[in-house]
Amino acid sequence: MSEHRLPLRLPGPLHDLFRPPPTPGVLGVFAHLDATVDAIQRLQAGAYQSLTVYSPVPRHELEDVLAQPVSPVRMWTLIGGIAGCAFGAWLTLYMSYDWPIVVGGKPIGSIPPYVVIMFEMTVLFGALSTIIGILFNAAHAARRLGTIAWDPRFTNDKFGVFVPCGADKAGAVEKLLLGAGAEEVRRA
Amino acid sequence: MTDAMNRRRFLKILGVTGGGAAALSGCGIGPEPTQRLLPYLVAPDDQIPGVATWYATTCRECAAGCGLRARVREGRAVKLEGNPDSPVNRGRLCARGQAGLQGLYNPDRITGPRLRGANGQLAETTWDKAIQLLAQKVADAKGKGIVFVTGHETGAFGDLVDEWMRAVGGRRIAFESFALEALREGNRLAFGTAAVPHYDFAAAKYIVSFGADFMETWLSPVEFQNAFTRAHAFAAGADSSMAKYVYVGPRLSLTGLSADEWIAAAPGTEGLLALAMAQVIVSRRLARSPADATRLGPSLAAHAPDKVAAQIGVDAKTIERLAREFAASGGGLAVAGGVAAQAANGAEIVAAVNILNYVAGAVGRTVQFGPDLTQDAAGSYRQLAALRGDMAGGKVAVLLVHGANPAHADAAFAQALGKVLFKVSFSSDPDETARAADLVLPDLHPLEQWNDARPRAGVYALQQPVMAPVFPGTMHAGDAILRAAGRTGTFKDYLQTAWRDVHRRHGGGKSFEEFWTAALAHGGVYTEIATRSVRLGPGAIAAMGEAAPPFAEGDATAVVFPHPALHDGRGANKPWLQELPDPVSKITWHGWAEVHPETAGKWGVVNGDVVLLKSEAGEVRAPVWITPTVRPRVVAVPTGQGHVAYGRYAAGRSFNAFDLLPGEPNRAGGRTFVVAVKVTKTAEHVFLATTEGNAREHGHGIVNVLPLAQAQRLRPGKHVFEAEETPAYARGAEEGWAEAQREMAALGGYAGTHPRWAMAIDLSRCTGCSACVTACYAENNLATVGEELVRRHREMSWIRIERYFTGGKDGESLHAVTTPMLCQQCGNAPCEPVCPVFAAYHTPDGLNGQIYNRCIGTRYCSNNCPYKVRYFNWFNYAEPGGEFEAWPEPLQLLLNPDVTVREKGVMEKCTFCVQRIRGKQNEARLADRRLDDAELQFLPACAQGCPSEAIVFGDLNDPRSRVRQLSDNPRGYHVLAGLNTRPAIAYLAKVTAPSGGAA
Amino acid sequence: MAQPSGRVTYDFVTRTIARTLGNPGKGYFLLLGAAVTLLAIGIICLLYLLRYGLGLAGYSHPVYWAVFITCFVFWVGIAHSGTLISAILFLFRSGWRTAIYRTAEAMTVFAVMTAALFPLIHIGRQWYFYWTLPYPNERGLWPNFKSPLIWDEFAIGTYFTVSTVFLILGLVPDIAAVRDVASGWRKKLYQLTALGWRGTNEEWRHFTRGYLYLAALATPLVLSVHSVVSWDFAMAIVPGWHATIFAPYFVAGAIYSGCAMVISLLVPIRKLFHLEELITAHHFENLAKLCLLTGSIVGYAYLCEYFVAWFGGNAHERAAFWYRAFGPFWWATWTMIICNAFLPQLLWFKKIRTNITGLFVISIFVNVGMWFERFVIIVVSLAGEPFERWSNATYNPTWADWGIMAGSFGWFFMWFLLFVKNFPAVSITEVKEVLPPPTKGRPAEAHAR
Amino acid sequence: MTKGEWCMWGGGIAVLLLARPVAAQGGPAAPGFRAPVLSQSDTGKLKGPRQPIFFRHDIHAGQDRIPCMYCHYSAAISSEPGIPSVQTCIGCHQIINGTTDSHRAEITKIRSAWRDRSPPEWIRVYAVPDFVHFPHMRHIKVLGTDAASCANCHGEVAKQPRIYQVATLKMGWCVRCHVQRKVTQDCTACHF
Repeated sequence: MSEHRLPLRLPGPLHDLFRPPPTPGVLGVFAHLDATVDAIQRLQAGAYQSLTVYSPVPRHELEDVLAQPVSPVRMWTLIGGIAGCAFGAWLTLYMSYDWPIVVGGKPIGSIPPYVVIMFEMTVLFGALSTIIGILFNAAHAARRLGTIAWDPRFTNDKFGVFVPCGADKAGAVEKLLLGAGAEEVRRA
Repeated sequence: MTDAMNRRRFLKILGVTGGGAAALSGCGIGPEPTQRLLPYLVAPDDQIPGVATWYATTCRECAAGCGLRARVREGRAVKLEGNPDSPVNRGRLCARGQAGLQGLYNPDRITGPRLRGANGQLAETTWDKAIQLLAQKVADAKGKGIVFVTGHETGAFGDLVDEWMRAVGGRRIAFESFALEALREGNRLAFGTAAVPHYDFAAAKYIVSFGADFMETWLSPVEFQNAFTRAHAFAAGADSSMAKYVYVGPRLSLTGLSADEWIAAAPGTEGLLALAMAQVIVSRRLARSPADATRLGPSLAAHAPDKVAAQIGVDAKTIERLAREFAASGGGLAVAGGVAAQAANGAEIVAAVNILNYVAGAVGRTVQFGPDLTQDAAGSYRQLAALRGDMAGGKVAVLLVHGANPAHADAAFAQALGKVLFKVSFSSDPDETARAADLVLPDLHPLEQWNDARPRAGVYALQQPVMAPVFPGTMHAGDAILRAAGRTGTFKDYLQTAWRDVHRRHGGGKSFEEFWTAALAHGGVYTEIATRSVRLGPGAIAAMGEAAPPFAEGDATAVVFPHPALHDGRGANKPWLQELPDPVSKITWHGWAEVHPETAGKWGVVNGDVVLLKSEAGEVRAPVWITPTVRPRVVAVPTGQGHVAYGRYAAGRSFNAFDLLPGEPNRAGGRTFVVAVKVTKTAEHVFLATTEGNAREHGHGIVNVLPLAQAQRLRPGKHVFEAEETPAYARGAEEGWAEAQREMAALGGYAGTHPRWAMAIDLSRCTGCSACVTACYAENNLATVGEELVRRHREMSWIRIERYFTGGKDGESLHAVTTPMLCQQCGNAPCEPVCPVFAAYHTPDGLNGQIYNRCIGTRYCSNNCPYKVRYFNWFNYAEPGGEFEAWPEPLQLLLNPDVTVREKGVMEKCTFCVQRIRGKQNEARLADRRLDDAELQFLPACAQGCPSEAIVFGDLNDPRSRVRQLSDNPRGYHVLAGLNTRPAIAYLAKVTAPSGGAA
Repeated sequence: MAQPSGRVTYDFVTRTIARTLGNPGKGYFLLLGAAVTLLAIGIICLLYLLRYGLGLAGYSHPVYWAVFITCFVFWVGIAHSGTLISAILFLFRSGWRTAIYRTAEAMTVFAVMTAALFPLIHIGRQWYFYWTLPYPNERGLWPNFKSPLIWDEFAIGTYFTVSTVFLILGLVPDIAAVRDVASGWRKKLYQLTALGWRGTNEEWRHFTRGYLYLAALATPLVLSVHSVVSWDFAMAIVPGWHATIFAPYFVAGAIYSGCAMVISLLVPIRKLFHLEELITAHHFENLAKLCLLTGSIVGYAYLCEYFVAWFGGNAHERAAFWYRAFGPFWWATWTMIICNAFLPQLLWFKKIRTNITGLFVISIFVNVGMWFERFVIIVVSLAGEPFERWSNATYNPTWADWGIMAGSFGWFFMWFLLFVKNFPAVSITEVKEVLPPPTKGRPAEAHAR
Repeated sequence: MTKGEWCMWGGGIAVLLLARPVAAQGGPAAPGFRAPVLSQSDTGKLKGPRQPIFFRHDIHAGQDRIPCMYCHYSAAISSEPGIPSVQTCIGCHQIINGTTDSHRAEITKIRSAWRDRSPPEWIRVYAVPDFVHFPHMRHIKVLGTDAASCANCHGEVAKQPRIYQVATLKMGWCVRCHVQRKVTQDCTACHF
């Protein structure tokens, strides 16, 4: 299933990086949130690692059960913001003293008006680095996960759990997922 | 235009390199066009490219004969200034004089001789043919009536015409629309001499003007204004006094604006007032009158104040007070003219005023016969009326007209023109008379020709061409006449021959060549003439009996007055003058009718409503301008507009006030300009293009006025108006500011010491004449925008004259204060920090720089300017052929090459004439010397031109500079000082002499 | 909280919203045609303006800023409610925002795009607009960072960038949702714009966190932007401009006008796209309350201005406000006061708050009133010129002013209409978020169609 | 350039190859520099616009060492450098005929310009926009009047057979020099 993918052909090395051969495993499709949570708990109990959970909306139940660390995007925001503020200060002060021109009897490097620029630059750089942070982290995660099974219903109303596993364990996983209430299981 | 007159060709004629006015070119997109350099064939020894040459000549815009200096760059005259050597104007120049350039480069000038063809149209012809035809027609007409009408000619040209007319059996008459016949007649009545004396305003201690508009149109406005301010301006100190100035007349004119007291006498009764004052002086023995004055006593008794007060409309007490003040001053000067002298009884009014002067002992002191003005050269209306009769009767076969436009001033004359077989016009402007002519022989502009003028006895003003003719197809009328008369030589030879006579008398031992060269350099020869005494003539007493107006003040009396800028209409095709707001009404590009608010209420009219004024002679439709500066039931209308020809700026504009005037001369032989009219409101409405916003300044500190007594108490160092400058809570901010200034003074271009350019404007001297405005237009390439855009207040005038009224309510007397408002070059300029691209910034020498080529036109600076002195280029006024083109070919030749012509979308404003400052700095640097205060005082164009010397420029950081001294004057104040803008312009409060009974 | 009816399930939400993206009908093309026509009129007027100069507009001395800057502030103001609803209410966890925030946010982006045109149009030499940017150049000149116009440039630029990425970020999961139910060329479009979104736990983890920080950044930004716009005026010395209350006053006014505009836009959209079940009277009531609050702040600010002008005793200030209320522009002032301060007081009544037609009418009045507020502040303050009495002038806008203003509406609505027909105008994900999730006890199928 | 002119040029080249410099015929010998002999193909490669008369600065200023100020007489006193009048050219070229055909051909042009009273229209090489007011005299006052001073902006004119624009004349170029020499950087020094 590759419908979610950008309809682009990536050049060679990137293709290898982002579109590796499919990861073997089992995909369970759930209609109910509580069943999904239940399945995840059972899988975790069975020591299955690197689960991928699909959901149409972000749900705190899923976050809770997965117990993921806080996204590093916040560091991107912070660093971007500080860099922006510094850039704003540099921009205004450097450009003022580079060719000093007096206006209205005010000091050449007049901080109060420059605060506005510094503030705007803080927000601009912070926001842009946040976006880049999201893109980078999501892309990074996607690369780590490799090519895994997916179903277009996941963006509508179904939940999904993908368990990477070899063919040997696939049967057990299928059974476990069906037991938790999966509507459908599929091997990849 | 038929002649392909373009700049290239012009330059070729002169053999000029480079040059041309600097323009802020296009939108800066695309490659620059390839420029060509055209070298001189022979380098002229008096012209260096890039360096201005000055030529002295004489102004011919009116009869005053002011000396001119024309600034010539690369062969073209780009600026006119007063000639400091001339005793007439002492280096000063009025708006009309400044605008002479626009006559020179007028795009509507006739470029070559024209002959009326078989189809009735004027067609081009050659000079040879034209002169041959002229000579033949004149020869044919011998005995059938040949008349040459000239303007006010006082020099060699007039003599030449007279000689020619004598030779061919014709006659010359001079025609001036405002010839002041009554003045001559009144002097004849009173003193038995028709001479017009010299009025010594400067020496006067009390001035009463009976309608004489001596600062605008009367005799010698620049000279009189300059002298007047010497007497009237407040100097300083306790013992300082100033001449009180009273204006008498039904309408407060520009000249009246400066008055300490305005006596709105009923039109035509000015003479009664003068006689009543004389009666008081004689009967109370207030002055040492000449012995023969006593015989006036019995006749004067009939004019005692209480007997005539009601007729004049001024109460007897006031008359008595005026008489006492006049006599007590010990240097009274009463002048009569303008509206007063143009009433039907004008001559008697003048005679009455002469009597007042006489009994007060002013004749011989402030009224000096001897250095008489050559007003007799102005002719009289009686002569014109007689000519008109001859023409209508078929008694004139050939009529030649030069320097006059009677067809505009006299509708009957225009009709009678049709009866003349052959009409020749020497006008280079397509005026009404030229349009009716059969042969047009366009004269050179006065700036292109040789001539001379003798404006008053002892003054021989020389006129020399300052440049080659703009239109090579034009010819000096003198040359044309010499050729037509079959004489050899040029007019220059004729002139030199005439000047050999001057050389004989005033040569001072020099050879003629030396004498001539010196005269050219100084603009003429100036000699002193002794005064002579006059005695009361036999007509004086008889005249007193006729002083009362021959008419009763009717429902409405129309007073027709000459427009201060357009005069009788001769300035109408000069956009500078059209766009110059009338100093009183502030209306541009249009005529108006002044109506008192009370009268307007009665008639149910508002500003701009068109009323139909109907006199016995004709009618005009004039939009109403409601103003307290006119007496109730008087409606004042200016001449100047209503041309049917004369060029693109003049034709079809507004109404011709001459239409109201009777065609018959009055007793004095002059024309009557005060007529009874019927007023009818029409449905029409005109949106007046006025620059007036709010006529009252509501105590906002824009103008300040001090009564004389208070001004005399001022001590140096005490600034009466400075109380609000820095409030206590702002002290901290002040210190921070000062600290920042010290820091900046060490940075970049700001390091080191610099001058701080500044100005001081003495409102005691400013009369509101607006000469500075036109001077600025000329110097700084200001665009004229036309009536439609002035209605949207888009005029570009960097300096404007604001005319505020004070008083006039609740029985207070009405006063006017005029103030020039221009960029204040603030030290703490609000306009600067808001510009996003540093187009507005502070220069090290304290100017508010405005860099046109950096400006992107956000207009934020103007919003933040509390003085509202920034002007925006809404359109591309320099676009050739554009709808709003301000300088149609060849008018663009007057552009100052030192000043960038701004393109559309750019903000501009007063720069303190930074190009002149830089020019002076360059000059000083080349000579390794420092700038001297004396050469800076009147550096900017406005200061240079100001006839009252009200504007002084200089370096505020120089403790000895005049501007510094004036800025420290206790009368000094900054406009809107409370905003902490720290302007570089200090205004000195106006001082008024007491107007009530408190004298 | 939103109260969706029982039949509103995840699937219903996806289908309802995806349905709005179907092929448009005649009505849509009529509207789009009208918008493009207006835009064409604006462009023609603009071309004339560029050719002949700004003089074609109604400017007079000293009214050097007029309809164009009025429109600029008006559109910037409109742009404010979008980010307020999407960011501030997000931080405050107001659930009711979910159904309307996308429209508001799109409105923000397009309003900023519209607003940003005006400073470019109104400058005298439009072709040199880039001189205000701090780019290294041969002349070695930089812009003047002390000028509020440069602050404006930075604020508007930042606001446009941030609100655009905010809009796009929120759109990604929704586009993925419609991608997976769409077909044809739209599917291609959505495949491209969904950036490969799958809804994995990793994606959600970064997305939600990033979204939160963006909201946190956008919140002070939205306050700063209109503050900066207000400083264009407040930093000047013109009486009627130079006031310390301008920043909060303008921000409140901006949100006020923005909310009114959201109502004006949502009412027809809801009707046209049959979204009555997703956007309910409850949403409108909340918007109305926001209007009431900000409208009252604006009314209070009006009061303050006059009070301070009188109480401060500054002659210039008094003259300015006297002129404003009783001068030749009294009609503009009173239109503004009635539309902005008095009319919204009707919203105290719940009947009116929940009457959608009534709300729509009031919102239009508020839009008109807010336009006049800017007109009064800008034009009337300048025309009254209380410092230099002589420069007192009048002002009459011309066809160029009106044409370009009409063009701006065309420009805005063109983009808005294109957006609502091609991208989910209601957030699919966030509407789902506030729904009870399908659980075994409450299976979705039981309620589905 | 017309066909006839090409022929004339072609003819001139052969003579030019054999020609001796004018200065060598008398007067102060020019030490060092000797203007190159230019062939037809060389003129095509020369930088700068083609002028109505192929006036060689390298011969006049370089080889003959005529001071700049001899012709550009007003540069030290005016903002304009002064383009020499035709009279200035004729002053010398009444006597000096040129040594080669090509020189003579050019000198004939200036003589006929004088005779016909139609000065040649030079193509302007150094131009600043109209909103820049460049005072030549202030710069010469500081730098001096010798060729080396002029070279600051105009390059080594004495070695340029045809004048071409050496400096950019853009604002940054002006400002850099002003900053280096610590002279005014005020905008209104040039823009008003």
